Amino acid sequence: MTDWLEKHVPKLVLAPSLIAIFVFVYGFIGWTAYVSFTKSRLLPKYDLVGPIQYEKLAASPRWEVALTNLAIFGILFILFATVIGLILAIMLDQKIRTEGPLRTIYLYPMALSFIVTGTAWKWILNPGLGIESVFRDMGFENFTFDWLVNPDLAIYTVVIAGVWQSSGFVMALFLAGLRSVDGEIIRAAMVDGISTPRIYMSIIIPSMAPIFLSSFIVLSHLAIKSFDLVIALTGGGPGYATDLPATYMYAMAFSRGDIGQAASSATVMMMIVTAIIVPYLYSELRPRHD
Amino acid sequence: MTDLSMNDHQLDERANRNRLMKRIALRLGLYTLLILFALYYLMPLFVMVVTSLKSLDEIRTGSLLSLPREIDFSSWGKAWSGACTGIQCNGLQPYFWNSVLLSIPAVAISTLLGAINGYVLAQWRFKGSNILFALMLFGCFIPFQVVLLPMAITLGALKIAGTIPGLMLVHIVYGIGFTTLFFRNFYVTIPQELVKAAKVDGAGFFRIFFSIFLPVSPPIIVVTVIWQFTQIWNDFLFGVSFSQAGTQPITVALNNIVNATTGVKEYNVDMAAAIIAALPTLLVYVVAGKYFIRGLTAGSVKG
Amino acid sequence: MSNAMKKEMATPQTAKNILAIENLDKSFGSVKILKDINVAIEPGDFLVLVGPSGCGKSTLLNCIAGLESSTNGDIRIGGRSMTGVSPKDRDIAMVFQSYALYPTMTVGKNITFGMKVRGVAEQEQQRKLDEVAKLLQIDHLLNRKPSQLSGGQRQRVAMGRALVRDPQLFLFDEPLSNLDAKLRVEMRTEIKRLHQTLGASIVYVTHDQIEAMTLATKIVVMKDGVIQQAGTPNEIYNQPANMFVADFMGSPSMNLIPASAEKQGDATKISITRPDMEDIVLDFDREIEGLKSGKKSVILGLRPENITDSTNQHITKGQIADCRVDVVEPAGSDTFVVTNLAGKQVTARLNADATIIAGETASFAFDLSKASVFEPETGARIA
Amino acid sequence: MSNAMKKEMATPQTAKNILAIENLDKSFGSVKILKDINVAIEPGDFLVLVGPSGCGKSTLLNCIAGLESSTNGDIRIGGRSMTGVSPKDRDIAMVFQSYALYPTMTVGKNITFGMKVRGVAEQEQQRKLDEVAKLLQIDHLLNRKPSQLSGGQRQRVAMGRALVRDPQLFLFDEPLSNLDAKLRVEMRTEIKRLHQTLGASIVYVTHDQIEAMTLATKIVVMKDGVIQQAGTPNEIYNQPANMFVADFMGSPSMNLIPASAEKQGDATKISITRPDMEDIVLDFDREIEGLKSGKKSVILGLRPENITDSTNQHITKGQIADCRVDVVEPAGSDTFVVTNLAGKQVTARLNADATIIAGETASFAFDLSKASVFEPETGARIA
Amino acid sequence: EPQAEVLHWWTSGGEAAAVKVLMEEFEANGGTWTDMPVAGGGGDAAMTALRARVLSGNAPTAVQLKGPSIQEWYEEGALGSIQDVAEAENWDELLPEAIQYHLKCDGEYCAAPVNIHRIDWIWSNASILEDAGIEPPKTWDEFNAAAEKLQGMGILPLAHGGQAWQDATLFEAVVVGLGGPEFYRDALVDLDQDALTSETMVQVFDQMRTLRGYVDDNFSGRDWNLATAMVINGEAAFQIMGDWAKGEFIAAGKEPGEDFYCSSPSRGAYLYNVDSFAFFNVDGDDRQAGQQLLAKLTMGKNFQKVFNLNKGSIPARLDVSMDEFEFCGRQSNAELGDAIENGSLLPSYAHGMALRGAQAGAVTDVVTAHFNSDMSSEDAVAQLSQAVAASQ
Ligand SMILES: Nc1ncnc2c1ncn2[C@@H]1O[C@H](COP(=O)(O)OP(=O)(O)OP(=O)(O)O)[C@@H](O)[C@H]1O
Ligand SMILES: Nc1ncnc2c1ncn2[C@@H]1O[C@H](COP(=O)(O)OP(=O)(O)OP(=O)(O)O)[C@@H](O)[C@H]1O
Ligand SMILES: [Mg+2]
Ligand SMILES: [Mg+2]
Repeated sequence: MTDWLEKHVPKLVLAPSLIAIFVFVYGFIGWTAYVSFTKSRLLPKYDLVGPIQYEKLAASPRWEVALTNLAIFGILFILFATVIGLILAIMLDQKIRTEGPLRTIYLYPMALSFIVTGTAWKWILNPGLGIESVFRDMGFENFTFDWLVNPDLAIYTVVIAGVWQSSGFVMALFLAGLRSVDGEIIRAAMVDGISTPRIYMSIIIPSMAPIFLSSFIVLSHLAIKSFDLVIALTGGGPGYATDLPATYMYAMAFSRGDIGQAASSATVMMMIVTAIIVPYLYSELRPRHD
Repeated sequence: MTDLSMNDHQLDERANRNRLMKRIALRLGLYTLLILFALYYLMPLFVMVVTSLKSLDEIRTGSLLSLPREIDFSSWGKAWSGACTGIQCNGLQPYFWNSVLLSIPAVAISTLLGAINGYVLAQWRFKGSNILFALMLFGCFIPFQVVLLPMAITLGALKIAGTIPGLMLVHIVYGIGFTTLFFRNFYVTIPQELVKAAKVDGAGFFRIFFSIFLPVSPPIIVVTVIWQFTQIWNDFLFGVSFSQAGTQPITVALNNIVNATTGVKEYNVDMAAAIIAALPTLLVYVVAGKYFIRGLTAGSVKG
Repeated sequence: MSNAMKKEMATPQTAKNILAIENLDKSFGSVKILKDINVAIEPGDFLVLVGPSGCGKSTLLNCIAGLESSTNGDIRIGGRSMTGVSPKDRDIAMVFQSYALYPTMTVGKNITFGMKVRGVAEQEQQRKLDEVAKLLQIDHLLNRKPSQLSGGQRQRVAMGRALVRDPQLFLFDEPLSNLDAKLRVEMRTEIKRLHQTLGASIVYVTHDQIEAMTLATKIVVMKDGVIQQAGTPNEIYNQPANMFVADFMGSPSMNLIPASAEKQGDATKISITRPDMEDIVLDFDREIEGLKSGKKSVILGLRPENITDSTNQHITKGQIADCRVDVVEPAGSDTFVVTNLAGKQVTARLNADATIIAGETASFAFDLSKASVFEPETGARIA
Repeated sequence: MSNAMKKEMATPQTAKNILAIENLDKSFGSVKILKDINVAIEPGDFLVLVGPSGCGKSTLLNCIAGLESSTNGDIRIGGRSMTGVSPKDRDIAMVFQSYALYPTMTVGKNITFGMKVRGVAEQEQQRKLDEVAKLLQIDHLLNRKPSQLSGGQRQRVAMGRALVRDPQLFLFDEPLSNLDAKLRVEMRTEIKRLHQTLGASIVYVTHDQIEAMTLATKIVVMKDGVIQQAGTPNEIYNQPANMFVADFMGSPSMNLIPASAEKQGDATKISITRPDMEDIVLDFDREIEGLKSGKKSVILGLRPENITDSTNQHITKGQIADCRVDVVEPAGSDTFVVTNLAGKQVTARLNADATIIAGETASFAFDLSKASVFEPETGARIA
Repeated sequence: EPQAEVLHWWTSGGEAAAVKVLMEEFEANGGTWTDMPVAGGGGDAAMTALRARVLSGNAPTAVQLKGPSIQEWYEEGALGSIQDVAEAENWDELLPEAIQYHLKCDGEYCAAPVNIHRIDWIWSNASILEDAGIEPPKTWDEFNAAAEKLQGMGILPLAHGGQAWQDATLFEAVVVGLGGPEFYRDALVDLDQDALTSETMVQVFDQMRTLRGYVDDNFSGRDWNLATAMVINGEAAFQIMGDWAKGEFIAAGKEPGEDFYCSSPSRGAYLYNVDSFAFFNVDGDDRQAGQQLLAKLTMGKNFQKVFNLNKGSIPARLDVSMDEFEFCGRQSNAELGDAIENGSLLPSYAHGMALRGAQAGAVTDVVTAHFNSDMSSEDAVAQLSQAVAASQ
């Protein structure tokens, strides 16, 4: 008995977390998938009616906008957050005297929720209140920065704020990565006659592939989950020009009282997540010889 | 020395000077860029702080981005203990303590769970443990809106709906994925021989964990605690859905102050409240930010 | 492996064996790592497992310690079968390559941790700690953390942790490989001395053959999970069972020179062909297995110390030959000279004061009394 | 350091020096790491820097490479002062302990990358790559990534990267220390051969004295940032400037035995006191500095190979003494025997077939013709 | 002892003061009031919380709910009845019939009203109008004329916040103003396809496009109160917004009827938004007693008066004296009476009084998409009819 216990302690210890994950993640995903085949409105109902919610979803122009936005937002957000994070990390890695304070400044947006910063961003980006008006007051009469109020461009302001919030974290990841690059490689390259920019471009950055992957995963899940950002900044507007799947799903479930529809959109979202995450998990966890 | 080598010397000197100038120019450019970025990051905070220090009249009439004509701290006091979050007008204060009560145990428990899970998954692997880890990780990526309704049903069934323990449970469950990830990646860098040595020494699973692994974990504990604390403290969605009167966290109160629908808006109080609500997390970042990078370097990044 | 030896290994089950391993197999998934291992040692034996990296030495040690379960076969320690017995109940102590010191505990705590876990009385712990610390000369380090120690000091602490246990069997997994050359030599002597003082039974893994040779009372050479040869250091060094063992043991390693053996009446001649110079023909005074008459391709195994300069006074006549010198490596106590025979690099060990110049021709003396001869295809020893 | 040598080192500024370091100091913050270093080498020299860990070898190498700036003093490569010259313009190549291969590039790219950056023509790159790959026998590996190579192969690639550069000066920082013992010996020979083939000028860091002895044309022994001795391997081995060098070079290291020297007429006697046995008294045939007459405490330095068993035929009479044997380490090619003289462990090197048993008494022959004698207080050589 | 946990989103200073009256009365009657405020998104956040509470079997005792969602919750079986109180207090007499309709579930009262908001107000800056010589507009034609004139003078005619619900608020005012009460009812209450695709609807979208021309470029995402501030500060002449906007004027020290005007473009019709407390099924005598008491007090004369004085709206029960109310409040009350008589008292679609969430959402999606792009009115009509059909 004690032997058995001893042998299985690790599994027993893992069990509570696993059970929780199975119920609260996989159980709930299953529940959602089930509900997506019902006509649930205000509250969930459990009579199956077939894929009508998905048909509705496919026909909805708003959902289409949401998906397009996710693509635009996702790509730009990941791209800029990665590039800016990387640039900041590289710059901070140059033996900067004030690294401590600067790092904190770049990192702090992570600490704030968008309930807090949304209003400030809304003002800053609003042409009548923020940057545009400040520049015009300064005498640049023709300065225009009105993306927030332009349905075609508003989604890009969401990118700006999103990048603001997340690039610091990416910076931290890359900085940590840079700090763990073998110093001898850099020395070797220097002796090899390679200039510093070239060392970064050709040697260090390619060797940080795993960090690119990690930050891609973190960022893509932030992109897919993005909700506060849109609600606080644009409320999905102008019109529903900045809707994302998460806000669509939320609107359907909670303001429209159309849980069936919400569940179907949630299921599609989960499929997108799966498509991105599963290859990552696979590559991360396949047996390695280390 | 001959003339020739004198010339050499002068050439050397000039080359040296050129190199020096180039270096200084480069540095200058570098610092300029860094500061520009810093301004970008600080802008919203600047707007918030400045607004919180203005009077309402000045906000109505003046530019939102200009410095206050007169510094007025009254909105801070009001946000802390006088703003209306409903019928009561006690400011953020009571909710602040709810959040403290909620986040400290939740952070502690999820960190501990992550530590022990990571310990198992890194050092006590068994058949299928990698797949289990993958399944746990996937939990990190589930959008929270999706789980609200089934979670409500479950909490009801568990009879902890609307209580702080219930809310804690939610945060712990959805934190496990990340905390486990952090600790696992940290612990895989520790040689397996340590466990073997301790086993031969006669120590068991828990003994090894508490005596040997936990004491080496501070760097990664810092990362995890920062991460979890930020997530839990800033959470609104779970907080608003799974609390009831008396257990609402600070974000809900902040939201009640900031997002009043059909009332008169007091932007200065809103901003002060927003900053107050963010102070604990800001503090954590300022104080522990250094260890954050260090911790990331130590474990959670695979280089 | 000779049949006689095989038999000896296959029936190790006598009462006096402190460790007996019978027909042990070990697989990870579908990969067989250890294949039919049979080993036995008596109390006071110092068994060294050698073999190239990845051959399964650590795995075997872990099986003995109970840190890995074996797939097949039996392990007995002190006559007791260990199947299902957990590491802590096996009465063993183990020292690891990375020392595996508990990083947050002081040296003293590191050493006493095992006793504390087992609930040994405080006083007794202290007594043993003092004893061992004195023995290893680490009494002044007891309050330091491992990170504040040098490599050699860490190594001592790791040994101390094993010694306080006073177990039936010590297991060492490459305990010296993280030390620099100098320290390694020192610690080697120390371990040897400890073994002689304590009379402990030890299983010791290394891939350094010098360590193996100097420490062992018995050596097991492994390759790809299979035992190649087991025997005393002398047997292994002078009568390697096959070319693998011959090549693996000894530094610089044995020269393995393609040659042909010919029976000329009673005498056996071994000749080495050279493209640019005349052949070297050497007398060989033992029988070569499978060579009744005529000619046969063989591999001649000659240790560097058996090729010396011709001024050496041991050498019988007729065994001297001229060779072109490729590289000269004066090593202080000796000079190693590399030349080329039959397309292979051949190393000779000369006196430290030998005056020899790279690129020139010098005459060497070949001592075949300790030579080995191998079958080229199978690599097995035939003389 | 002898005065004569100091002088030689202080004026290295001749045209033919490929590397000249003058009065170099280097501090990290307030800690002085290198103190007044003076070194010069000529084209084709193989300079080995040895010294214990942390003595500043890598720092010195980095100063030469321009990876660290020196605090004081001058470094000249090929006669040109290197002050302010960046590493890439110094016309040097460097090989690192961890090999520092670019992890994302194939072997071929690793080797040619430096040329590519310098804008060498594609064809020329290919030609050089082929040449070097053939030389190092890595032509079949050119398309692999570093992670797919074994340690020895990585080492070769790292060398290849240096070789294609065809620089004035090669720098090696412990290039072999990550290899196992066997491979280390092989690669050592390879490097030696390369040096002989290419006639390159090399500065090579190691803390392995055998490497130093076998490779160097010139050795610099450092301790705590100060040069202890500079000279040929033979000088360093046979005439160590002080006890530190004596102890550091050679494996097993030189026995340093407290003794007393006495002038008896023309003859000098060295006697070693033993508590449990009679004193050993040995004839010494050289002058001891500072010993005009009377008695003097000294440290007698004797290499293990100069203490052999008494059957050795070199030995002059009267130099044989009995000692109790503590530890016997048969090492295959030799047998090392540890005994105790004047409270110090003393190692003797005996023939491989010496039959000697730990715990018993045996008679040893002491060959003092190569002995060193040191001043006990300063450690300086006095004979 | 009566217990009440009340979920609502009245969290701003004025609102809080208004509900506080109810709490004080409730506690004066021996009850214990537990406040559960959840603001944000015009009640969206509160609805999220409510759903979670109901699903976890832990419904609040009373919830700020309104319009068809009361019926929706009732159909889900979540609401209880307060018919006893209603009968005892004679609510049928005190409340306009149109409003009773919203509060009854299967003929029994299940919710208690607190106020009536008027939605279709045009707020105007008095001094601008005087300078331009314009009367507060009473029809859309007048509005357009006035706006043209103001634009000619370089004054921004309309302050608007580009959020979906504000677009919808504008839209329904246009529908009722151009189409009249019948058309409004057909189109936005009954979702009659003929009405939705009619020529009138095209004109409605035309007018929306016209209004878009009166709005500044930076309207998008602007909070309503910032738009109000523009009128207050004289940066714009008009805002179309519910009567809560009045609170901003008054807070800025402006006097109704003097510094600013209120007028309606609805030609006698009246778009209302009635906030009410709905009572959920709860366990325990104390909580049920709390529901009864709360229902009674909510309809109490005193509360109705004080609450609405604070809130800017007018009492739901008709017999409250309007003496203490200011100019616009009195006007609202008077026009309410007229509308009741003409049968032109209409539920606001934009504020969730006319349609269920999914349907209202579908309409709003089209309205806001049209307003924020250059979609043609015909396309908008076509999309509207399609979206509405899909949402049913
Ligand atoms: N847990 C494991 N799962 C799968 N394969 C393993 C595992 N542990 C070891 N192996 C494999 O078993 C073989 C033997 O490994 P082992 O560690 O015993 O070698 P070793 O002889 O100790 O080598 P070294 O000298 O490098 O320490 C190797 O090929 C290794 O890859
Ligand atoms: N960047 C640095 N800052 C401060 N001290 C340093 C730095 N680099 C090296 N040192 C110190 O300088 C001394 C010499 O270091 P160095 O690396 O040159 O030693 P080494 O002789 O190469 O040793 P090893 O054999 O271990 O490589 C050490 O004491 C080290 O701690
Ligand atoms: Mg091993
Ligand atoms: Mg070094």
